[in-house]
Amino acid sequence: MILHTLNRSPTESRVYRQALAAMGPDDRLLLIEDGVQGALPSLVRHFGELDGQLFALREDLEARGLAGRCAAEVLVVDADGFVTLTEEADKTVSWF
Amino acid sequence: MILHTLNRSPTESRVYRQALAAMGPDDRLLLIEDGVQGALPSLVRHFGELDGQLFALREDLEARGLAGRCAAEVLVVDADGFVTLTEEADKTVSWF
Amino acid sequence: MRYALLVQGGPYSRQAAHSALRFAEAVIARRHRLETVFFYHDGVYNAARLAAPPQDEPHLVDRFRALHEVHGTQLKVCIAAGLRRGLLDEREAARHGKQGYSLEAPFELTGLGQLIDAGLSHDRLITFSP
Amino acid sequence: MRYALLVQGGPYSRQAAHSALRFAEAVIARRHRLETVFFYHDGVYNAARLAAPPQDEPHLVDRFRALHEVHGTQLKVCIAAGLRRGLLDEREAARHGKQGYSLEAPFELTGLGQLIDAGLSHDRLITFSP
Amino acid sequence: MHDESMNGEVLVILRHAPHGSSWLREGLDAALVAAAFGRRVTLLFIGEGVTALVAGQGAGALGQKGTQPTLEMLAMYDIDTLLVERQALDERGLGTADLLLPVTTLAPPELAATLAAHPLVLNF
Amino acid sequence: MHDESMNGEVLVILRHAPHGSSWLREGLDAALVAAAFGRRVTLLFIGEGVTALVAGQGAGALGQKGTQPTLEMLAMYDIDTLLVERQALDERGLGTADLLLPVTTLAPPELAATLAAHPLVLNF
Repeated sequence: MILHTLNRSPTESRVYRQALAAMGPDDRLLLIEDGVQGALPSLVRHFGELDGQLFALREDLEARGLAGRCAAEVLVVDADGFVTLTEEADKTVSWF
Repeated sequence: MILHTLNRSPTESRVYRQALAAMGPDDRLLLIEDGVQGALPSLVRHFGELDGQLFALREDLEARGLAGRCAAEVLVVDADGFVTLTEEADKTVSWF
Repeated sequence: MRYALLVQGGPYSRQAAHSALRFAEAVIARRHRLETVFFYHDGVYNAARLAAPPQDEPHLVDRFRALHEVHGTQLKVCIAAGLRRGLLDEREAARHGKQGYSLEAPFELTGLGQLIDAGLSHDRLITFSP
Repeated sequence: MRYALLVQGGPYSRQAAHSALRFAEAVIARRHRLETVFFYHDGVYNAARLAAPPQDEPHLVDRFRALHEVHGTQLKVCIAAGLRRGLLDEREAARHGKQGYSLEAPFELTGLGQLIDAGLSHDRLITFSP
Repeated sequence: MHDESMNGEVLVILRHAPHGSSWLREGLDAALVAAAFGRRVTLLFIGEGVTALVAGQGAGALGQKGTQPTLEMLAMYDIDTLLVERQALDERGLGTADLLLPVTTLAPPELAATLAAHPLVLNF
Repeated sequence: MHDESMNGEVLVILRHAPHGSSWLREGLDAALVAAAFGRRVTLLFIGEGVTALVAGQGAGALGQKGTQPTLEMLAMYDIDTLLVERQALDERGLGTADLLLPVTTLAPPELAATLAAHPLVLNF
C-alpha cells in the first residue's frame, strides 16, 4: 500500500489526475497544504470514489478556516495521524 | 489593448482559464516557456476562438522541438516580436 | 520607450530569469531604454553573489550585472523578500549581527515602493514569473 | 523506524519546509529516529546561513539546525543544486575562487548518491515539495 | 457592478491561497506599500485567491502567521475596493457571508473592464 | 506491457517539460546517480514529462543546454527501461515515432503496478 500526498487544489492544478491514475486499489491519498481545498464538498467529486482512502490534514484545514467545511467522506488526520499513515504504507509518493 | 503572457501548459495548470476570463475583446495572449505546449493542434482548442490574438514564442517552441508542430491559427513571433507586442499593448499582464 | 522588468523566478529552478534576460536583450536591440529590473519573490535569488553554475551554463548573476554595466540598468532587489531568503548586503548583515554578505553591488536592496514607482512611471512593465 | 525527509521547496516561498519541520516533530514525538533530511531543488535554500526572517516568523534555518543538535539528524544539501543557487561552504567557495560562504555546519554539501542511499536504506522517505 | 470606484491606479490581483505559498502575502505587501505611497489601490481576488477571504483562519505550520490579520488592516490603508470573482466563490460553495470583509462580486465580463481601467496591474 | 524488466530498484517519475523548470534535469540527475551507484533504474514519463522525449529539441534561452543530450546518454548508464504514459502522448497528438528513444507505453492500470514494483519512487 502506497500513501500519496497531494499539495495542490484540483481547481488550479491537474496534478490530482496524475495522482489518481497512479493509485492502486488499496492506496491512500492525503491532501496537505493547498491540497486540502479539495476536501470542500463542492470539490471532493474530483477524487471520484475513494471510500475510506481519502484523507486531509487537520492543521492545514484549520489554518485556512476550512476545518468545519470538509465533505463527510474525507477522513481528517492531524500531524500524528500523518506519521501513522506513513508507518502503515510501504512508501510515500509526493504529488505537487 | 492588454498583452497577456501565459507560461503554463493547459494540460497541467488551469491558469489559462483565468487568463481567458480576464481578456477583453481586443486583448492578445502570448504563450511562452512551458505555455507554448498549448500551441499544439490537439491542445489549442483550450483557448477557444482567439482569431489573430493567439501568439507563441518561437524560441521557446524551438527549444522544445515543437516549432514544426504548431497549430495553423497560432501566430509565431520571436523575441523581437515579443517586444513589439509589448510596445503595441497599453500594458502586459503575466499569468503563471 | 522606458522599460522596467519584474523578475519573480529564481535562477535555474524556473525559466523566468532566462526569459527576462532574453527579453532584455531584445528590448535593448530595439533601442528602448531598459531602466530597471526589479527582483521580487524568488527572483531575489538572482542576486546571490556566490552562485557557481557549471561553466557550460549561462551565469545569470553575471548577465544581470552586465545589463547594469553596459546599459545602466538599475538592479533593485526587494529588501523584505531578500532578508527572508538570506540575501543581505554588508549594511543589512551588520544590522542583523551577521558576518559576511550575500548580495553585492550593482544589485541594491530597496523597498517595494520602487516597484510601484517603476510600474507607474516607466512606459512599460513586463513581468517574468516562475 | 528510521525516517528520511526530502525537502524540495525553499523557505517562505512555499509551505514545503514548514510542513517538513512539522512532520519531523511528529515523527520524533512518535519515537521514530529522524536520521536524515536531504535538501534538493529549491530546498537547498533552507540552508542559507544569512536568512533574516522577521522576528515574529519561524526561523526555518534555526529549526533545521535544532533537529541536528537535539536529535542528531543529518542535514544534507545536494552539492550540484546548491552551487547553482549560490550555496557554498568554505571549501567550495575557496575552490571557486570566491570570498565568504553561504552555508555552514551542521548543513553539509553532499552528492545526490546520498539521497538514493537514504531512500533505499531508511525505512521511510517522505518528500515535501513546493 | 462596474462603477467609478473600481478605477484606482493600481490593481493587485490575488490568485493564491493563504499559507501554501508566499504569493498572497507578497501580493498584499505590494498593495499596502502602494496605498502607503498614496496610490488608489484595488484588490481583485480570483481563482484560489478567494479563499484568502474565508473567515476563521489560523496560524500556519510552526505558528507562521497567516494573512488574515493583514486583510483586517486594509481599511486603515484606505483599501476598500475588494473585488471577488463570483464564479470562484460558486465553484467552492462559498458565499459572501462566509467572507471576512465586505466585497463586490464580479461576473466574468467585468474582469476585463477592471484590468483595462487600472494603469498598473500586478498579478500575484 | 508489464514484465520483469520493470522491476528495478529505483523508479524516477518525470512529469515536467524541458527548459521551463529544472525538475526534468534534476530528476534525470537523480536517475543517473542511482545508476552510477549500481542501482537498476526505471524512468516513467507522465503528463507533460512526455515532451522531454520529443525529437529535435534545441538549446534554451541564453543558450542553456537542454536535457536531450542527457537522455541520449541513458544507455551508457544502463538505463534502458523507459516507460511512457500512453494517454499523455495521445493528449498531445504524439506517437512513439515522434520520440528520441525507444519506449514502452503504459495503459492507465499499469501505472500503479509500476509504482508498487519499485522499492524507491522519486517523483519529479
